[in-house]
Amino acid sequence: MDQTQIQKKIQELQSLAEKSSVDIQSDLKRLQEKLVDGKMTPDDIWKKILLARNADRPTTLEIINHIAENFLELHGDRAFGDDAALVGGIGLLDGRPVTFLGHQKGRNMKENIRRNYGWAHPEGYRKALRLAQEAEKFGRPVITFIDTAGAFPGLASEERGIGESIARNLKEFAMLKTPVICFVIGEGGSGGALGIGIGNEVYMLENTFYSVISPEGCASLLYRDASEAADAAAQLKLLPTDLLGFGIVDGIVPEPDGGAHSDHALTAAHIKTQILESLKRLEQKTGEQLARERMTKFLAMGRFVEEGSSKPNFFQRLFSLNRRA
Amino acid sequence: MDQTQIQKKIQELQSLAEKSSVDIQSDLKRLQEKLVDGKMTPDDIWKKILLARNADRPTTLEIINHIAENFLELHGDRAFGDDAALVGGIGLLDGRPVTFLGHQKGRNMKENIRRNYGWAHPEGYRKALRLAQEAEKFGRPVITFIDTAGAFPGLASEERGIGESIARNLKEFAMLKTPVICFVIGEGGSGGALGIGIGNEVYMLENTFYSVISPEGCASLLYRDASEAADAAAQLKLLPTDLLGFGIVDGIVPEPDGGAHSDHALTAAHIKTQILESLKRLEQKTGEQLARERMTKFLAMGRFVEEGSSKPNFFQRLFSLNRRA
Amino acid sequence: MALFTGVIDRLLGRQQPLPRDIAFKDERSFVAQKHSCPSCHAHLEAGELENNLYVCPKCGHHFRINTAERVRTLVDAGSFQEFNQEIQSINPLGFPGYEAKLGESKAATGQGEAVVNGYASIEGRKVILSIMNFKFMGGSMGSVAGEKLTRAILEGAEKRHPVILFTTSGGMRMQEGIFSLMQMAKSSAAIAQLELAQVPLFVVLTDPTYGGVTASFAMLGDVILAEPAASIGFAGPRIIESTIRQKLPEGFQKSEFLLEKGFVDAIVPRSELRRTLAFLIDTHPTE
Amino acid sequence: MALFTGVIDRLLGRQQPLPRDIAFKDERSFVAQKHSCPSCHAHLEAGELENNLYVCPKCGHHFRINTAERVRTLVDAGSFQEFNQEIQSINPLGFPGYEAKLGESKAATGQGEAVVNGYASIEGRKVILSIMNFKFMGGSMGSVAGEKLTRAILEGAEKRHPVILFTTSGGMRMQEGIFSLMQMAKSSAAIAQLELAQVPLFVVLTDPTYGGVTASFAMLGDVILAEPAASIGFAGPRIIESTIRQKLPEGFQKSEFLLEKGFVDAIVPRSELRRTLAFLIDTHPTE
Ligand SMILES: [Zn+2]
Ligand SMILES: [Zn+2]
Repeated sequence: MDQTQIQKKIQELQSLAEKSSVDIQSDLKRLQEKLVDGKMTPDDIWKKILLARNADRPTTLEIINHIAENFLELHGDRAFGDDAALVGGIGLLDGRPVTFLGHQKGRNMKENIRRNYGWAHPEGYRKALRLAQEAEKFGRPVITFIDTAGAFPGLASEERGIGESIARNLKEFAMLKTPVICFVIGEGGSGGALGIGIGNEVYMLENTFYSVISPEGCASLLYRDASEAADAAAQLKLLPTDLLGFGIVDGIVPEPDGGAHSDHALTAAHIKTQILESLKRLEQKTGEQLARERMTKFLAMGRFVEEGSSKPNFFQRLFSLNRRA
Repeated sequence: MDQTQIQKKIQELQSLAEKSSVDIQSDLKRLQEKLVDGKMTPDDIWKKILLARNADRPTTLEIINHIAENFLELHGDRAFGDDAALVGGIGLLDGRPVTFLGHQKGRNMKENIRRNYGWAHPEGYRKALRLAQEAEKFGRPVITFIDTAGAFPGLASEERGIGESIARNLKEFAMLKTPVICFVIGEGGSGGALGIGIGNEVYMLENTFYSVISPEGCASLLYRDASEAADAAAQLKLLPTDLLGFGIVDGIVPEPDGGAHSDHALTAAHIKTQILESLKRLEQKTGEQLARERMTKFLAMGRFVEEGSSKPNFFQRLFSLNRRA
Repeated sequence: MALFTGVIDRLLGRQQPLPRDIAFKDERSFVAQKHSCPSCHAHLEAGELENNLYVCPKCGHHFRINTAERVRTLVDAGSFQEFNQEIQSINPLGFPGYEAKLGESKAATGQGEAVVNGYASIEGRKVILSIMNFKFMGGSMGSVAGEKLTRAILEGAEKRHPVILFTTSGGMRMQEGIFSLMQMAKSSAAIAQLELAQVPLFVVLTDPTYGGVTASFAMLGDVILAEPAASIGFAGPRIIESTIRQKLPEGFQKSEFLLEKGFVDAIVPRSELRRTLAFLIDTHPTE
Repeated sequence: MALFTGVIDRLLGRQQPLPRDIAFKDERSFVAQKHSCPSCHAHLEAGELENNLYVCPKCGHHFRINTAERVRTLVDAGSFQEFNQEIQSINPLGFPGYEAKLGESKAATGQGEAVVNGYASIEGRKVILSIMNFKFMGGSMGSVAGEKLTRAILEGAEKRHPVILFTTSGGMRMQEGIFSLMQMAKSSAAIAQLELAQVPLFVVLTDPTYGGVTASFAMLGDVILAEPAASIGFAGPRIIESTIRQKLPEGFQKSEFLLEKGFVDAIVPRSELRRTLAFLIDTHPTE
């Protein structure tokens, strides 16, 4: 990242803000965080990947139990089955009803078999959509916890349309007329993560990653050797600081010293703080606004050039954020 | 049926019509048809049941091929499978795009195995809903052809929620903002028929029946003997003339001499005439109107008394028809 | 005039009769009887069962209960106020023996029909209840059941009170023929209205729930709960076995089966039902 | 200024650059080559294939075709007018070797990227086309593919012309990391806009379509067609076999499999595609 370029852009934004009185404080904060983000070696990055996959990290249901006063898990897609790898339900958060959704890993082998290690099938994504639309109907915000290596790559998964189920969620979640806030709490694995990742605001816990392909998968393709995963991980730029810098996520939720697994309650408390802060902001908006902003946000993602200009369209997202109605 | 009572009601309606200038001609016509409907013996009724089940009757796809200038069958529920027992697609009818749906029986043993004899599974009802909602989105009327002994009573059917799939159709079809016209073209078997039977207008071909239970099923319960089906059929009042008299269906489509199987083309032509006549009427209305009228129509069905009155609420449906917005 | 007090009047915004303040007739299933638990075969006293919400204290088996027992174990004491009691069945097809069967069921249950509507409160929250009773002609659904369910649902839409339906049924009422079948469409159209009003519908499936009820309002709740080990399905097991010519799997059509297959949001023991419904009401605000 | 000509500008109602009237560069796959049909092993001349829409005249095998061939076999002669050609990839992660791979694909295909947008007419009906080319880095979807698909879809919403997408892809473009993943969300959000505008989207799945493309726009058509025997799936067969440790069934992930599983509306041979799309356009009016 060219720091001079970033500094220059910050100055531009500040003068813009003075002239037009638009609020760009969060954008400036984001840019400044990039400046203090030092260079990491592939080994440093790999340590983060291992932390993200640590089997003792708090799971979706554990986080919910920490932060919600009351929670009722709701099951089933009303068509085929109930997927234990993707759970959801209604909870109270400081007295306010919210709908929670999240990938669910097990704590031990037996649980993991039942939970399919957090690899969801189509019925999981369809349940998520059903519950999200139920939340929308009754004006409840939707909070999602992303923690999956990916959607399950299996025969049954293909037969029942894992692609269709994720695709439908991408479209339908974009249109929800209620706040949606997403947290990557462990592994953010590709389409399986994105299937519950279309939020007005998306956050990552400090020791997590979010990637189009697993480091191992990437290494197999790049080096024909999955053991080169650390190098691949470094190439993929999949850490929270990377994604914050790219404008893909909206913030990083700090973890306790040593990582989320060392103190579940404190990790959950940090998440709760962020939810409440985000809700304060999002609940001021109408359902229409929330849907339009969410769509606009994702419509603006991507980096490319258009012929006739020498600049990459690097600040397209920032630009869009400032123009949001 | 007490004919004196009906005659009296017709007079009441006529004086009402004179005073308020509401259009009740179709209601009067319906009442008068009841008066000319002579008494039938159980044997006469049973002949009609056999005609309705005649294996040579025109099927849904055959009728479509006769009446549509062009037809593209569309498959699948986008979740689990494609049900060959309940088909659908888009066709042109006198140049106008419509969506057709219908139960599909086979012409021979091999076809019937593939079509499951017209007993649909949940994915059939879900496909029907998907296609009906697609029709609504693009302003196409929905025409359904009912011809089933019932929804399939099997293990897979229960596992995938045959009850849920029919229930959802009852609710969602009620709300469609596009014209829906239904035809019973053979067997109108209980919930499996009703699952594509929520129309603004519902017609029965002359030699068909529509019933809450099969005559055989009713006979087993009543007489512990399915061979008493003819008597049961007589008790159930399931013929077109019965249902027209009850105000449950809106008209009877005549069949060629000998029955629909003796002349497919002529049968189809009669159906087409009715569709075009109905569309002329329904296409004048807004989507909102169509949905509200359809809901109101089904909300008014049923016969009971309320204490404090000596009369059954026999004319509730007629009343509602006259008050429709 | 009774002819004009139906659903249509409500749609047209006309006045409905006020609910009558009649105490619900209490015809308990378990008065002065000894029971053997059908699940664990424990010998149980009626009082013991009554004190435990008619759930076997040994194995948790949920006994079928009637409307009075449901009301007493669910709602705030004294809060239940029946409405639509005046709607009564006729014999629209002249079906032989129907009046006699209705009379038997009326005598056996003390109810006018298989469905009872009421206003009530659950832990202080106002609700509209519609409760089926299997002892009334097998909970079969005819015109009156359909009309009552429909009015309860539309009452909820109008008053913006959550609607709670307790299902138990053998299916549609054959004796009312096509009128009975159309009650599936009617109750579902009412739920469409409730949906448009964005007022919640909670369904509680109880043992047994079959046929047209399962293919209409029972599966249309915003949240669908089930009592443990209730039998719930469209076609009955005997019909299915005769169709597929093989034995059905263990636990087929039980609540737990439906949960696994994705059709039930949660299985809730009777002892948790009040608390669960209160929570659902709180999290589905109608204002 | 190019920075401000993206999706956002369109949403804000700003002027977009006019489409450039550039003839589509024709780089045929089948020029001066002899072919063996991979299905029936018949020996075929390139001319013979070209005259038969690149379908084996012996067994009906549909050869993979490139963008130029698709355009020529589909749209009214001379009606194709490319747009958004000026959008080009960068290397946002500084991924090693990415520029070289882009260069190779550009040279091999004569295209700037894996997706080409165009205005065209099909039997006289105006449409917006977006066509993927598997020969460009395996049809992988990065920021440019996402942007082009998105602009094609929004162009359809704005002009109220039906949008037709031809898919073929190995999945998302690894070299663009998270930006690539987000193209799934982006193209799906564009389809949400199209849906709100009630303008139809027709998807034609061609061989092969995998990964993120199958988990986004490919499955979101109002009508989804597939060419015969195309391979379509989310995860590739090798990954699945290594997961489930068993052989996959015959015909797995073929068009016919997807039709049976309910994900494809109709399988349409290439020779019927024009006629079928024309019919769909006529029956999905946008006025
Ligand atoms: Zn017991
Ligand atoms: Zn060949």
